[in-house]
Amino acid sequence: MTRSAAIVGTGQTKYVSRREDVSVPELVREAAMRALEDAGLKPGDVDAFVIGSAPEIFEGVNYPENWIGPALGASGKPLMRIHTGGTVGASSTIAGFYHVVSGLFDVVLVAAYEKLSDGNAQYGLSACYDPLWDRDFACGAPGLAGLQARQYLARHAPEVTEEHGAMVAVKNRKNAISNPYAQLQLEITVEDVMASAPVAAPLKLLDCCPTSDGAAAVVIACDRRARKLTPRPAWFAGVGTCSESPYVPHVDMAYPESCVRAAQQAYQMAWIYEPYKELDMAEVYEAFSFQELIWSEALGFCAPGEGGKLIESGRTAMGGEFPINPSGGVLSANPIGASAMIRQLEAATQVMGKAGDHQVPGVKKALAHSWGGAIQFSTVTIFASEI
Amino acid sequence: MDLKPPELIYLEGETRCNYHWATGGAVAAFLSAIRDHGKLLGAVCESCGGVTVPPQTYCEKCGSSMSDWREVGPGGVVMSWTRIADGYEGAPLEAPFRFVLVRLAGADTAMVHVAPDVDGIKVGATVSPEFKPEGERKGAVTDIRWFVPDAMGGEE
Amino acid sequence: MDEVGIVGWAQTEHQRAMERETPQSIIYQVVNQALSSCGLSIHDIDVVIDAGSDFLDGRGISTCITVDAMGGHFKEESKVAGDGMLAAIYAYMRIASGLFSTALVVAYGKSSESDPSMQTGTMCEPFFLRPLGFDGLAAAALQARCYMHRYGIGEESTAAVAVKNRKAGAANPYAQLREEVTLDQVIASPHVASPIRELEACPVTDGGCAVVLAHGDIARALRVRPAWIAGVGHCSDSYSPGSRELHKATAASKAAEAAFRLAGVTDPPAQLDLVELTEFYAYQELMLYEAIGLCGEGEGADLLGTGATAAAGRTPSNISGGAICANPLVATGLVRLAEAASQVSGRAAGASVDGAKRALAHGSGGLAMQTAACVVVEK
Amino acid sequence: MLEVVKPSGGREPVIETTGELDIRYRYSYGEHYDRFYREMRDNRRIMTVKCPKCGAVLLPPRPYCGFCYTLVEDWVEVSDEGKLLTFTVVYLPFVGQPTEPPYVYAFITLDGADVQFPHILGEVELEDIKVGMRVKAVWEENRKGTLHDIRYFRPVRGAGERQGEAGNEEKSAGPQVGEQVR
Repeated sequence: MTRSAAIVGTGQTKYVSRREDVSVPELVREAAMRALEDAGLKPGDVDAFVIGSAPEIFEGVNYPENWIGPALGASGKPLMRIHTGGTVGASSTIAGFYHVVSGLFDVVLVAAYEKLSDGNAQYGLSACYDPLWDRDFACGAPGLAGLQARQYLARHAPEVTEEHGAMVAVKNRKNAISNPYAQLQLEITVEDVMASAPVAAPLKLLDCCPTSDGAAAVVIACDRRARKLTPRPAWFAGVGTCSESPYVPHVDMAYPESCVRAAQQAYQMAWIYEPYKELDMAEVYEAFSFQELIWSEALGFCAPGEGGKLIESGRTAMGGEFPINPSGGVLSANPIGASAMIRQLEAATQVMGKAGDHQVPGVKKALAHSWGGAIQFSTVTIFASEI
Repeated sequence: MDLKPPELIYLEGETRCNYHWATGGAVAAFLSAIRDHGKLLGAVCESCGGVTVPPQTYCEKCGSSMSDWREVGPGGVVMSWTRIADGYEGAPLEAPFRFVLVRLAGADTAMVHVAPDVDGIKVGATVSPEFKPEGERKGAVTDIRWFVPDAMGGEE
Repeated sequence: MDEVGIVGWAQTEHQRAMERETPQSIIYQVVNQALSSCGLSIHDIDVVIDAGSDFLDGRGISTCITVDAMGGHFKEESKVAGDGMLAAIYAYMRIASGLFSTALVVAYGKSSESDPSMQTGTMCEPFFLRPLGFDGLAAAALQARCYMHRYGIGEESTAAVAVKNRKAGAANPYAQLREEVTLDQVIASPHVASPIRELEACPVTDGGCAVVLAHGDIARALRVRPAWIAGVGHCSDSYSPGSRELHKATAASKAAEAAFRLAGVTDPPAQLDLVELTEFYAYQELMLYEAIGLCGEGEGADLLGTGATAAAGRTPSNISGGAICANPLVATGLVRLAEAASQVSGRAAGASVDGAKRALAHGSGGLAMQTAACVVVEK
Repeated sequence: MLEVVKPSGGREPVIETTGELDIRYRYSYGEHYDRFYREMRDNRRIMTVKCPKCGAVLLPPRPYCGFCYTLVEDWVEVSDEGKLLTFTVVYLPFVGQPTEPPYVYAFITLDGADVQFPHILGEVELEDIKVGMRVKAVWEENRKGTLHDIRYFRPVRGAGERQGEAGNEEKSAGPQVGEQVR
């Protein structure tokens, strides 16, 4: 790699269940203009654009980037859309990273979004199942996450219990109170979660993310430009992605190997040997409460089976030694196509010291994680204050 | 009879979903103006000054915000047209009909709409919209029934 | 930027309907052939970049079930929406960064599984175009008339593009339509949307394509002649057809310009030995000549008339037969890249351009060529 | 501001446009799904492919092993009985859902297979479902060549049943989760 890249500006919209005042392009534009403003740039300063969104069926427009691009000022410019399911927000940022480190472009705007209220989220997710195979039993994302949670609980009982999942739900909703962009900002208890309606057992309503309208955007610049644009860019220190097929032997949703491998790759690139010690915080894609425990194990924050102990210890809460999801995570807002980018954006913002009320003091290295597909795509991005 | 069991070639399936797309301020104003006033609205770009019809809150050409409205048309000039000879599912009119690209008076962009299949629809011809009766308008672009050539006085 | 070569490629023998093939079986076939064409194994591949279309596939995130067919299991893998040429450009970025040595690019489309106009009809936004039943063919027809009217281009010129490409396609073993047509036949064919005639329109096609890219160090070590990527460029124009200068292929011109800048091409007619263009409809090829600088504005038909873009001409265009002879949507542009690479590396399967050293490949997307992606390849 | 920008007659502005997508597909089974579903329909058995390299018995059947990237050609029969890998009880209803909740969605590792088989459970009380329990297919009499040719999987009741051919008898079992709606 002949040059480095960094995030120099970020923008988000307030995540809500329905933004009835804006169309899809306008929603994305809102986040993109905020990111440009944050970086002190105008649309004309951008060399290339990347857009990320989850399945087109959500908003019902094919090749939506062609419609949205002009709202970002991309007319007449290079524009590419990435489309990798749940990981797409992160995959798009990663594509933006390669746009820059390839040497082709100096300043790239990456935007990701979802406007789930325009369509039908669970139907859209079920359309991801193979019509020739398992579509008839499809139940959106909760069905799959329910299978995952059960596999995880069954393996680690009695050390991990349903209450441990509930603790994640409580922690992240509480964290969200300090995040002005979060959708669900709730003071709830473990009892509330346990008593909430079953969705896909063992998942209960409060174990599940909401569906959201929202967009996020980041501006990525090459090292030379980044240093001029902001005193404290969030440098890409490690990037790893890994895909796996759900149809190979011994698929393990409770310890997904794609996540383990993506993390290994990112750690290697960032020269990280002991993630829990060397990283200062993490934003992980927990669309369902148990997933924070599963990812904590797969990312090496704790040993397999110790996810329950980790949440119980309070070390991953705000004020703990290793806060996870200070933003409130996906449990507090899930505009699907943007959610993986929001994890990166939040991690980068922590490194830039601009996270406001949910800033973790002194963050130098932060990790962002995402998953997608049938728990088969993983991305890990590590941001650092220095490179 | 000893018939071989039939092979499975195609599985019939469908993707079927309902949408309610939020229009956003500019589109809402345009569609409301058609419905309530039978008028056509354009938006003015605060940077390049171009008038876009139908309007957006952003300028497609330069990415700037739109800051003002202009009433445009109702008439315009045909920039291009195509004749659709055969009907298809979802067709806006019974075939044959035409799609037209019309630049409305006062606009810097052209809009796509439909027209009857008549010779008066040609490049450079002036055309006018024929609105549906007020009671039938729903706040959709199809509240304009079609564009008809002025030379024909609005006949079909 | 590190050097990147195209070392292997393969495409299917495109057909109207591959009724016994699944996306997976098509992909597995072309990937294996592309790998063996350059002597690599799937285990040598660092990253897989694919292009597909959910609406065409009738599945959301269809890579969920095709990632293994692409050899993407336990690999870096990413999916680009749009034409496979964009996936190739992303793969190029990965290797040019120096972080990856090899990349596999895969694109496929099975248009036979749904209504052919659905793929472009759903590209229409919901407020102004969708309620009118608009689609890609209608948008192209409006563009064709804009262009032809402005420059006084007669229908025999666009028809001649179809005649030229169908003649070329007859010699291409992968083409779907392999019968020549005459000018009279084209002009006698009915309008599908005036002024576009049936024989000027691309067919509905099932097919796929895979391309293997390698870092310069690897490419040189292989036993096959690579086609070097000298420049890449992509561009997206305004969305609404009425907001564009519809008589110009602006996106293609900017994409080509970017690719030329990297490749040091300043005089395209003199420096390009052939071009592979995505002409979903015949008139587009004429507009594209102008966009990529083979001739001046409005001179596309004149250039065609001189025979310069015929197989034996100065800059043969679509010696493969182009999209008019096979249009495996999503893969159509990537096929252009594979064809261009096969010409400059001297590895063409069908007709070849003698001594070809440099070529431009172009991919297209959106309503009336809203988007474009270009790659310049060299011997 | 222009007067026409405001709605008249006390009407609300047009804040949304409604529409429907209805795209019809005909998905090619391909040779592998064709044979798989014909075997289920005509012979009431589950046939699939085995990788010649790693030896894994794969599901669903297809022309290659995703792990080894090897061409697979050999077909083998796998049991219609196996072990429950994991399950979830789906309560969430939504428009267009193929199976009406509540139902028990499960991954089953069939005897002789190395990849999970997705299906639903029936004839079982929720509190009795345990990961690792043995389950067996209950076949439909009238089979059409879909996964619904198996009505559901039910618990294997005793050790003796495993050897016997007891898969297809009707059991009255009161209200059940997992009833098909179509």
